[in-house]
Amino acid sequence: MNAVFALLAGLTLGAALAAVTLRNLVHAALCLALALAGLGLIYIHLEAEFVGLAQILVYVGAVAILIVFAVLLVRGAELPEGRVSRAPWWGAGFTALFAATLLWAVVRSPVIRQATRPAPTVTVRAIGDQLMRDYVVPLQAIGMLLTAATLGAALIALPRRDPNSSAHQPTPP
Amino acid sequence: MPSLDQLPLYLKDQIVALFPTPLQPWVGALIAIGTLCALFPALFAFTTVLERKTLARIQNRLGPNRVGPAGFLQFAADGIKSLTKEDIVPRNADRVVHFLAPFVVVVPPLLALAVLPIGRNLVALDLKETGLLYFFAVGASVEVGVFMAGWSGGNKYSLLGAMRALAQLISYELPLILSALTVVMLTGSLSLVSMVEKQSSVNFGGLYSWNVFTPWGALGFLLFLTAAAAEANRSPFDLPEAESEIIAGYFTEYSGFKFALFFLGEYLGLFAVCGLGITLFLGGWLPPFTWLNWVPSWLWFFGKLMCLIFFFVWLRGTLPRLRMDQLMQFAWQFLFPLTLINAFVAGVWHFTASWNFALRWALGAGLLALAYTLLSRPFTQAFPRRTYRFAP
Amino acid sequence: MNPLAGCLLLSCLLFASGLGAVLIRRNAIVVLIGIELMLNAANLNFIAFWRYGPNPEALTGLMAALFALAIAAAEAAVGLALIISLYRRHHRSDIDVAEELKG
Amino acid sequence: MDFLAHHVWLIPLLPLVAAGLIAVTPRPQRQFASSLSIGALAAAFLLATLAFAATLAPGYTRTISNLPWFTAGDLTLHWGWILDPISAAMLVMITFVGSLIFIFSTGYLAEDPNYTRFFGFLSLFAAAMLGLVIANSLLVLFVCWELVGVASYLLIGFWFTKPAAAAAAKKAFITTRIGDLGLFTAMLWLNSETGTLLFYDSGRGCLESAALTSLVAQTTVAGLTFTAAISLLAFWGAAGKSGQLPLHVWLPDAMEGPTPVSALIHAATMVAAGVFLTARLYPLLSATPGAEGLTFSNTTPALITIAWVGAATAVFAAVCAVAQHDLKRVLAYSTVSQLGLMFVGVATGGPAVGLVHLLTHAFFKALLFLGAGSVIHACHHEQDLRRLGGLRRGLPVTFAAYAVGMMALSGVPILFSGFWSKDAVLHGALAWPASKGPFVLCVIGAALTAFYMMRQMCFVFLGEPRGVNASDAHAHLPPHESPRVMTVPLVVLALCTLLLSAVCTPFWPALEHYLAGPKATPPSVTAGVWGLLVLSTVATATGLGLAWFAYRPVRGSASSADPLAERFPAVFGVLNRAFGVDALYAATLTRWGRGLGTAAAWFDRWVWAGLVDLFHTLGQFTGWISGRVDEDALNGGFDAGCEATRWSGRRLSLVHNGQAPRYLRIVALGATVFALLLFGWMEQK
Repeated sequence: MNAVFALLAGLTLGAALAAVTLRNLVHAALCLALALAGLGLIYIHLEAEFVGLAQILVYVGAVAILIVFAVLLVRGAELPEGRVSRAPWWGAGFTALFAATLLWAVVRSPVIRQATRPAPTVTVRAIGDQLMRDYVVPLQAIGMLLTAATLGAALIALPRRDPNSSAHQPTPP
Repeated sequence: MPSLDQLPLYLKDQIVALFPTPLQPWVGALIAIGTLCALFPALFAFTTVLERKTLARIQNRLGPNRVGPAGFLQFAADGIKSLTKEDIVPRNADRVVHFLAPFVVVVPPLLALAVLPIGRNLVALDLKETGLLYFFAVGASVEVGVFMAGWSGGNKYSLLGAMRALAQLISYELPLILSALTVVMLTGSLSLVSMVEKQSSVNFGGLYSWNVFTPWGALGFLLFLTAAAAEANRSPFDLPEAESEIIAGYFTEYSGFKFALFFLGEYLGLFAVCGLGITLFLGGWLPPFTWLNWVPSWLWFFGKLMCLIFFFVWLRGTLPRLRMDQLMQFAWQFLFPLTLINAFVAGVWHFTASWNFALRWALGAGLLALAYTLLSRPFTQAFPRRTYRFAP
Repeated sequence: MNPLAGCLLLSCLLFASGLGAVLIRRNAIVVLIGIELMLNAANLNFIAFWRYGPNPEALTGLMAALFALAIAAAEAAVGLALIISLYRRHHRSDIDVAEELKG
Repeated sequence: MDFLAHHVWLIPLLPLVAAGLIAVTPRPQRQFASSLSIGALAAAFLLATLAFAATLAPGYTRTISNLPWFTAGDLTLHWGWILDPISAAMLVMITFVGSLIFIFSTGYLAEDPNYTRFFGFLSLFAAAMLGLVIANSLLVLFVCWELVGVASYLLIGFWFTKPAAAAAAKKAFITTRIGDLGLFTAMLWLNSETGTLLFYDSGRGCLESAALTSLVAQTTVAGLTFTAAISLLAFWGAAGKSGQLPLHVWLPDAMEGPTPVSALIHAATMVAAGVFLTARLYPLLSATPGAEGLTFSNTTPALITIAWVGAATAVFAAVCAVAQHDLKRVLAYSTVSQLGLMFVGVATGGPAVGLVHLLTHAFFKALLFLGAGSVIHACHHEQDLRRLGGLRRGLPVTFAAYAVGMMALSGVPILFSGFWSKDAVLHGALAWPASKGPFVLCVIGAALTAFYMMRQMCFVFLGEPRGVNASDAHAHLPPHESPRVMTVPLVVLALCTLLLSAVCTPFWPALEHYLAGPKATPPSVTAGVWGLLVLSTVATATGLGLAWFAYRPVRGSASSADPLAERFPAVFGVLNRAFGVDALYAATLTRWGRGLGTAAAWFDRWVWAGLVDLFHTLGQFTGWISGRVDEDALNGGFDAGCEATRWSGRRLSLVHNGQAPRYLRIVALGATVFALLLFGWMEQK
């Protein structure tokens, strides 16, 4: 655990906590982007440059933008209702329980006491070879999934041609 | 005595050698950072004047002509003005985000410029595995800044401008990346340095084999330029800051130095994307012919950069602005499929390496011409040829 | 304690904060943000175990992380579309307005 | 051309692809559909010509290419293609005549709304028929055989809104299916005995001596060898397809289809498939036990049966044709009669003799049918002989072409190919050692053929206009010559009919020699040949003369009555109803079938239903008993149980309040418990 990692971890964790606690949804989304970018930097720090940069490209460039778009489309920058759900203490309790379980498991785990090995050298070419050879079926499946997700998202988000539910949008003359 | 070509590197080594050994890597990095942070903003200053004068020439006016010789010190006057102006933050604004946005817009292009090889052995950050991915990842961060600027102002127009900018950035990022991908495919590496080196083989007549001399490269360069114009919010894709519709777009609510920072960010983005185009397609710092090798390599890079910038200025002075739906239609129905087909043709080019050069060229060009004809049909049909009638 | 422990602890905390958002917050977008955080916490584990695990040459962790990245992107797109559709129907984006499955 | 010989499947592939494309073509794309199917068949014709040229090489026997299709247990089935003189000649004939008929159809069906579909069906038929002739496996042949049956069904019933057409299509399909049963049984038997369905497989095929030797060595009922029994079953199938007695009834009715269909399917190609099958299976048909276990002879029981059935059909159908009033029905009966003649040729003179007649007949019968189509088209779909007349003036081209076809069919000497090919059949029958009966019947048939053709000629083309053409009342237009697309195929076919005679004469029997293969001895011209030529000429002249005498046009008279019908009304009536075979079938087979059905229904209603009713009543009784027990004894306890379940369900459903947060909390709790269990278990280890 060195200083760079600690710095990045603090940044990431702080941004993540801000993302889930802030009242303003746009702030929350921006903090999420920051947290995920920090995570990308941690990946780079862990010698996974390719994944880290892909993480930044995908999350900061696409997902964060998507979320702020959604926030603006549902006019939810400021929360009109209460911030928390109907029974927050139950949720908090469960969260604490789960976090405690995980932390306990990590602390008791033998892997964190083993000696680490030097960083492997990974070329992008190796990643490409693996993707195109051993992982070609998952790759194709992911392609199908992304296509289906694109189409599905477009279909779900399309306004229904239903006169009853279109009170808030102008009806064509 | 070093050659003129390697002079910057020599100077850097000399300076670094003055410091104790443990500090040397840090000093080297600082020198590189400092050079980038000085060089490109200076180029920005020069470019603003150049752009104003060129536009004025196109529009039959004089342009800036009061400050300095032939008005060339106009940028200094502008800079002093923006520094001394009052920095206004609207009451409705989200102060934190409003303050952060200009920096989020300026820093990523500067970071992106670091991986561009501006001369032989002259690159601030040589990422051997992920250079191009780094460029795009950092470039994508600008979008967040644009949104922050547009949203934080609490102004309808700036929010509209931000939305337009985001839609446009996301839509044109795809053709931009896909047209760059062809070069990655043919180079087999994401390193920008090795992309330039790959183009340094010499053809007949001492001509360097720039990627733009191949069918996929020629079309890819054009597609890249189109997408780059959109990414840099340059005319005819400057809808996000269409002053006749939404004032200044997403930075309407900025004034003074922050406003200047947005301008700087835009131009740095333009430099970065033009530099990338040069690296990918125009042979980077390579001269066109071997017998021109005596000209320093960094001069070639900046010469090409100025040519491209001049091209964009010319474009701005010539073309009218598109409508939003036309913009989107163009991106998704024309550019995107054409870049995909271009990538396919690049693959064909790769696998026909053993063929006769002319035959290979004809095959690639024929495929692309066919795709172009088919894809452009809806557009030519939607906009029939106009006949102009002039007054006698 | 080795560097892996830091990664695992960070991942635990990220996951817990995501889970907290999902369980406590009411707004659907915040819930989605929480889900993204949880996914990324899992991704961090993939990377960490690849880096410090017994067999980094196999690239398994990297591959899993890349695929998880793509899946998370798809999930975000579909989730946001669902939220928008929910908003259209109920004019609110709270997660508890969708209760048609009440038993 | 070696490539084509091994890839002869390309020829049927072309029309098949065309059919597939037309199947997905929208109906208004008429031009596209017809051009596509004509183009595909014309291209197939070019390929077929090339393949034909390849077979002309001296010493050429056959090229086969087999490939396994699938394996089920011990059984491996093969695809296989064969290119030998028989299939090459058939390929050329089918593609050539087919192309002409396709072209003719564009004119004939120009106004039909289902034009596109028609060409799809035609292409499908052409593909199946071409596949049939190149099949080197009885299985492939059978598949194509059934496909041509389907195409024939679709095309006869093309005007399915007409009840007669729909009924005729059904009849044709069912009757040929009855025949196919025989072929199918033959196929199964052959496969179980020889283990292969390939005809030729370098010594292992079922038509090669090893298989035949083992087949002739075994006998079944009535002392028939296996070959004879299988051959008879196969001939049952061939008789169904080729309309031989007693399965001929469907063919005259099939004339309800469009005339180009009648020309292509029910005259030139499909009905000849039966003859082709006997020619293809000839080694099987003629195999008989001999000195070294196997010898070939043309007096096996199977061939004797075929010869007699063929000869009987030839005379029977010719007699029926004399008394038909419908233009196309006359030609249909004539086709049946000629097919009988071909069977006689195959059985007595060998496959080459039968096939020569098949080929010449294909040309002139297609010509006659297309001529009839042209007449029908010109006279606004009037087909009754008695209402047509004097058309030679309105339709000169059709008249000339029709006259060529008529003379070829009648057997007018020297110039017409029909004369020579028929003569070859008669020659074979005369030289047949088993019996002279078929020969005599064939000569009678020839005379009758000349008679009814002359009769038809007199009615349709000679004399004065009558019926629709004469009465001004509904003369929409005077009869007009058909458009160029219809007359040009007629002229081409007429020329072919004339030219083909050059290669069919006994003086230079090139076609027969080619078909018989290089090993056969060429037939020589003997004194007997001259005598036979004279005899057949006399028979033809007699037929023509009698018909002229009876039906010669009387100037100024436009009587629509048939002189023969007036003279012998009873006989004519019987003949007109084709000896009442249809009525006989209706009275016997159909009625028996219906009776069987009624009996089964009665049995069903009274015996089985009674049993069912009995059980039903028993069931009701036990139900009543158990119902009482239930109500009184069990229900109280059960009701209490139900109430408890409902109560707990109501409590439990509170968990399902439809709210995602609660579900998510439960999921989280479950995950926590699971994680605790998992880690606890790992700690234990």
